[in-house]
Amino acid sequence: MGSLLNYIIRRILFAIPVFLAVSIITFLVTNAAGDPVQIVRLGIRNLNPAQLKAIQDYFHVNEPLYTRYFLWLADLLRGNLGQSLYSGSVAGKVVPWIGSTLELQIPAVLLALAIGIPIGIYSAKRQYSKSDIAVTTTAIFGISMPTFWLGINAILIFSLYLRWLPSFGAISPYPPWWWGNIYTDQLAHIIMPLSVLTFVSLAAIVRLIRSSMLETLRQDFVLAARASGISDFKVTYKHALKNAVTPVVTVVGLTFGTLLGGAPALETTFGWPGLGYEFVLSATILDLPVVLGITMIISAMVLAANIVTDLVYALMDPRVRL
Amino acid sequence: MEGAGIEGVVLMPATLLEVKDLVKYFPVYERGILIKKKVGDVHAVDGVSFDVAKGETMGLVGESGCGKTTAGKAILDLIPKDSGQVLFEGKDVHETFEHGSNEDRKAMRRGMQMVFQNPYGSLDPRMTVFDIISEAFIIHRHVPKSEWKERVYTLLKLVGLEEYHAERYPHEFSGGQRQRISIARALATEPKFIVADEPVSSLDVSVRAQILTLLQSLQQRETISFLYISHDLSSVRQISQRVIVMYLGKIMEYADVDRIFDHPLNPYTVALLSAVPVPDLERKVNKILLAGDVPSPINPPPGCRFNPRCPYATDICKQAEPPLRQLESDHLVACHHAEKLM
Amino acid sequence: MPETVLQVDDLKTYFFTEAGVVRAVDGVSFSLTKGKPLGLVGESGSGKTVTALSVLGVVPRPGKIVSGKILFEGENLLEKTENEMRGFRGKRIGYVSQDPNSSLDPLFTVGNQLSEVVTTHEKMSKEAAREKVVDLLRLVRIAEPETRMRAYPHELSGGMRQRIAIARALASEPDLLIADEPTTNLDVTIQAQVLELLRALQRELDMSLILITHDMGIIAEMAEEVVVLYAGRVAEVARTAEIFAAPRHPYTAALLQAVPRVDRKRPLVPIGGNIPNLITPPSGCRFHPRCAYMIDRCVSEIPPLEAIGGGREVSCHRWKELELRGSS
Amino acid sequence: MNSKETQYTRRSAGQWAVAWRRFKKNKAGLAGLAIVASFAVLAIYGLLLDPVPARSFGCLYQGCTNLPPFVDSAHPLGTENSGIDVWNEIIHGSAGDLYVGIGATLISVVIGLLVGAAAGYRSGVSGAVLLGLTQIFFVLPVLVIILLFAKIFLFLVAQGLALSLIVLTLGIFGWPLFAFIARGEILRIRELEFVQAAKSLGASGSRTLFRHIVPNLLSPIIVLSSLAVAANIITEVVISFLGFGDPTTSTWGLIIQEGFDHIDSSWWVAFFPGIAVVICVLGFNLLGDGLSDALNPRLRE
Repeated sequence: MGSLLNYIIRRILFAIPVFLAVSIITFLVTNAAGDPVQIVRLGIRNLNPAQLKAIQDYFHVNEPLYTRYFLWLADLLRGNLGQSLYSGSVAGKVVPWIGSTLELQIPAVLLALAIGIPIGIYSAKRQYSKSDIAVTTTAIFGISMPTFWLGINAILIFSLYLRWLPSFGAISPYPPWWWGNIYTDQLAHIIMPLSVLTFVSLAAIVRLIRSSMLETLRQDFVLAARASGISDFKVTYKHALKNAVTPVVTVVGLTFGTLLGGAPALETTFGWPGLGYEFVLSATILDLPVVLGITMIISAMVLAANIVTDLVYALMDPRVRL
Repeated sequence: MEGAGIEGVVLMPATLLEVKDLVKYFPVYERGILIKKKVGDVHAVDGVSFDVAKGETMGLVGESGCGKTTAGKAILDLIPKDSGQVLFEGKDVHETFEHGSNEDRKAMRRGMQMVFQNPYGSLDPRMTVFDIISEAFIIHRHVPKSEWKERVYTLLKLVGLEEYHAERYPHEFSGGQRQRISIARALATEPKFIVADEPVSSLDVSVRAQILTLLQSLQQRETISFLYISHDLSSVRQISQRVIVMYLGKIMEYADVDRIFDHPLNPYTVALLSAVPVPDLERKVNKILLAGDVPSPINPPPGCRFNPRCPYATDICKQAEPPLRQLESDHLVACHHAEKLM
Repeated sequence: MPETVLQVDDLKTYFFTEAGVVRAVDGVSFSLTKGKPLGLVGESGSGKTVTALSVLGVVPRPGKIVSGKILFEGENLLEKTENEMRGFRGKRIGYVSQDPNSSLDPLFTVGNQLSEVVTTHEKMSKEAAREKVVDLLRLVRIAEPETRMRAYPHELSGGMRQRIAIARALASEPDLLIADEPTTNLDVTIQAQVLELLRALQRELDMSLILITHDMGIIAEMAEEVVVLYAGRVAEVARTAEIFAAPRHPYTAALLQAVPRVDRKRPLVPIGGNIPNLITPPSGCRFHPRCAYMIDRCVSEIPPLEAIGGGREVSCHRWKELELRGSS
Repeated sequence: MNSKETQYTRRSAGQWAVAWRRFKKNKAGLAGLAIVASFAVLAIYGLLLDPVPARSFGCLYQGCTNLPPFVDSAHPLGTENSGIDVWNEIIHGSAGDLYVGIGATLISVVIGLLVGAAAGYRSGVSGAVLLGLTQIFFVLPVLVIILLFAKIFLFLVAQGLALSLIVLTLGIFGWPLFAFIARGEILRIRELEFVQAAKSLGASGSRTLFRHIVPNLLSPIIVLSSLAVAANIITEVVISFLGFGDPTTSTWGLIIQEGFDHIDSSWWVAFFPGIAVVICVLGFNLLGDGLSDALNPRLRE
């Protein structure tokens, strides 16, 4: 297992320059106008001189660009994400948002895998049958739909028309609670965004599993296993499945990245108090420190997800040279 | 065979290609934490010398990983060699491609061509047969444009295809036909020497003979020299005048075709020959079954490379590498115990 | 009277592709004597692999067995359900496929894959299965079986992988072993080892063997009887010695004359033309476009597979009048 | 030669013709092509022929604001609460979104091919650098960065150009995937024997690259482009929906955003443009799938 440790270390070492590059790009974007204070002033028009001075000091506008970057980076690495221009430290605000976002994203990915893998296999095993065509058609509609638009329709139907579910937020701000108590209230709130997110990732996963499975089922070892009398069920769910899922693992890792990237739209639609929604709110009022902080946190999460994915892949496929 | 008379040597045809101590290693790396570490070399071609006469077919046989394809490509300078020298008509091939004038380089390329193993990968799927064959005319301008069509048709006929095939695409042909196209492309430059790398190994049995007889007739009619690379000893016997047997990058034996097939002097050649099934019930030979697999060409065994599998191996075989010795006229063997087989 | 273990009767297996119906096996009949090695010779597209897969009932889609009979020890396999077939596959009929590089699952250890087959056919404890696997690996002459069990396929050489595939096929001592070009992707010296192993195992275990190959040399060494297939039909059936001495079908004869030999140089007589396309196969005798002895009747009329005495069968209108040369 | 005379043709179908023949058999792919073509027609009509300009508030004065769909044949899909006609916005939006989708993809393809070709043809260090770069772009929450970028730049740039700015941004952030695929394909094609054959014929490096490698590289790039157009359209819609887009140019995202604000009173304003997005994106996705089947025969037998 020494080589595994070696691999993990190498993977993490490789992540460092990537993270630095991401930080540089993010920093440059916010400084593209010259200095960030100009941007802030576009959002907040009536600053008094004292406030302006405070903001200028905060962004070290008198220092050259690279000094500003390193000062920001140094803070970042110490875990200090800066101060919101309105109130409180970014780090303090961000933690509950991370929780909310993950509360939605992780179950969505897991549910999509749990449902998507069997459907993908079923569809591949009955290629060109009616049920396969139904599945592939639904899936291609699924990937062609902007998540938030699906969300809007869900709100139209289930909140505005049927009035079964709440359309906004993660919890009702005050009683009456949905369906009786505070827990069922939260459940009522999460159902819609979670279903929408699951459906969209499900579509992508079903397509991946199906095509990967089709490829795998054509391989010689599947035929050889069947010819040695192993049951169809075992051939499918032991041999073919593992071979079909292994390449998909990488893609699922990347999907997680896109999902997080898609968080702003989805969370805004449902008013879900996660990183994405707060990003949109902060960006709209140009609260730059918060925006920067959220961007870096999302990047770090995606990076971590990628490392985990690579590790899972390496553990699943003995041919990967660690 | 022009030239032979001038030199006054009638029986010894002039040398066309000379390979001297050719070496090609491929480094093997292992990943460290940050940088790759070199852990060894694949000794693909490890000091190979031979020559090919004008109008001669030299067979190069060996099992997978013995370096035969690498040797063929290194001779044509399609991959860079590590050391050694290849002389084509007396001129250094690598030197010419590296430092020669544009004309010299082109002349050298024209003179030497290659026919590849895989009839499916060796033709550009997006070009018609006409474009594939006439590409040589575009590059070398040795045929005026007005004659291209005529020349392509002549070449197609020469390899046994029809004129109307010229406007088709490779995917419309069978494996054997593609191999014919491949040969026509090689012939388009009017080469003196062709490396044929396993040209029939991926073809159906009934089609193999077509391509083999085509190559044979080309060699005779057009006086082209071939380096015929193959793992199939039967086809090598059929087509070659002289034969080289390679094992893990080294020449094991090098002789006239009948001598090597009828009186092999290297235990490896003997085993190799006895392993080939013969479609004849009356011929029963004692099989020499070799133990074990062909070893990895990465860091091959010391001494004679064949010693771990050789039934004749003694201590000296594990210590000293046997030199390629001449035991009979035109019969070279690299074995400490070759005399025992005489 | 020697017992017949397998009898294939007018088997037709077609592939229903978008481009059309591929008549891969189109009326193949032969039978196999118990405990004997039979060679099934043919080039690509001759239908030899599809015949084998039909016997095992694992023809991949879009292929389908259209008609015919496959009698294994008297039972018609084509009337069996999928569940019943599993009692034959791997248990009574073993199968070794062509490419040792892809016939083992790359993600599981060799031991895992072998014990999976062992436990499929016989209920036994993990320990017993492990021992059985070790025995099987010994049977196919693999040194240090305990270590090899833990290896993944990619860590082994081609020859070793093919031995493991053979071990898997032998897991429950089948009555019949079908080996489909078991040495095509191996080096000559390794091929000799694997063939020797197959020959020894066939005798040791008193198995019937179907060896599929395109190499007449392998037939000469391994088989007692030969079935020559061409374009989905049987061209000729005979004992090996007879077929080499005096072939009756022009295709068999042509094949013997077109293959170079390692023991001596001789003039090659190529067979003209190409392997036919099986969506629109040639009319009449399928070999007629390439046959040197073709007459009008060959174009219009399908030659029946006639028994011509001495257990020989041939499918040629002109077998009586032709004098064909054998391997000499 | 299977029955030569019957197969005699002067010039047989080329690779692209063969691909087209295969594509024609694929109903889903054809449907995709038809959808894409319809939107192109719609876009051209909107740009050149439509008498009603984009974002026209004309109805405001005629008192037909907030009109539900299917009641007035002049406004088949209804109007928004400031009198903007939904169907008219869909027409003008198709020009905007096709511009974003196709324009951004073209930029990505050009940059991606150049970088990918450079890295693929030289491999070694530049290849490693490229791999690192693509890794960065896989990790960057691109959409988030684009939002940020769009937000900040919209303040700085004249608003008429804002849509082009989004095109540029999407294009610039979209190239790494193309570079990655192009590099991989070049590395693969470079090892194919016909490339070596060209070398042994004496073909120059540039001849090999442009005559042999690039034509063989095109099919995966074409497939990927079609899918990228779909993805870019979705991204544009998301950007506009979140209020980071260009408020002066008609796009589907913009009208959906306006509709979302009044979702409880006039659902049709967000709904119908959304349908247009789904159909258009579906068209490009189907087209991409169809092309991939037609250009890669291995997958289909």
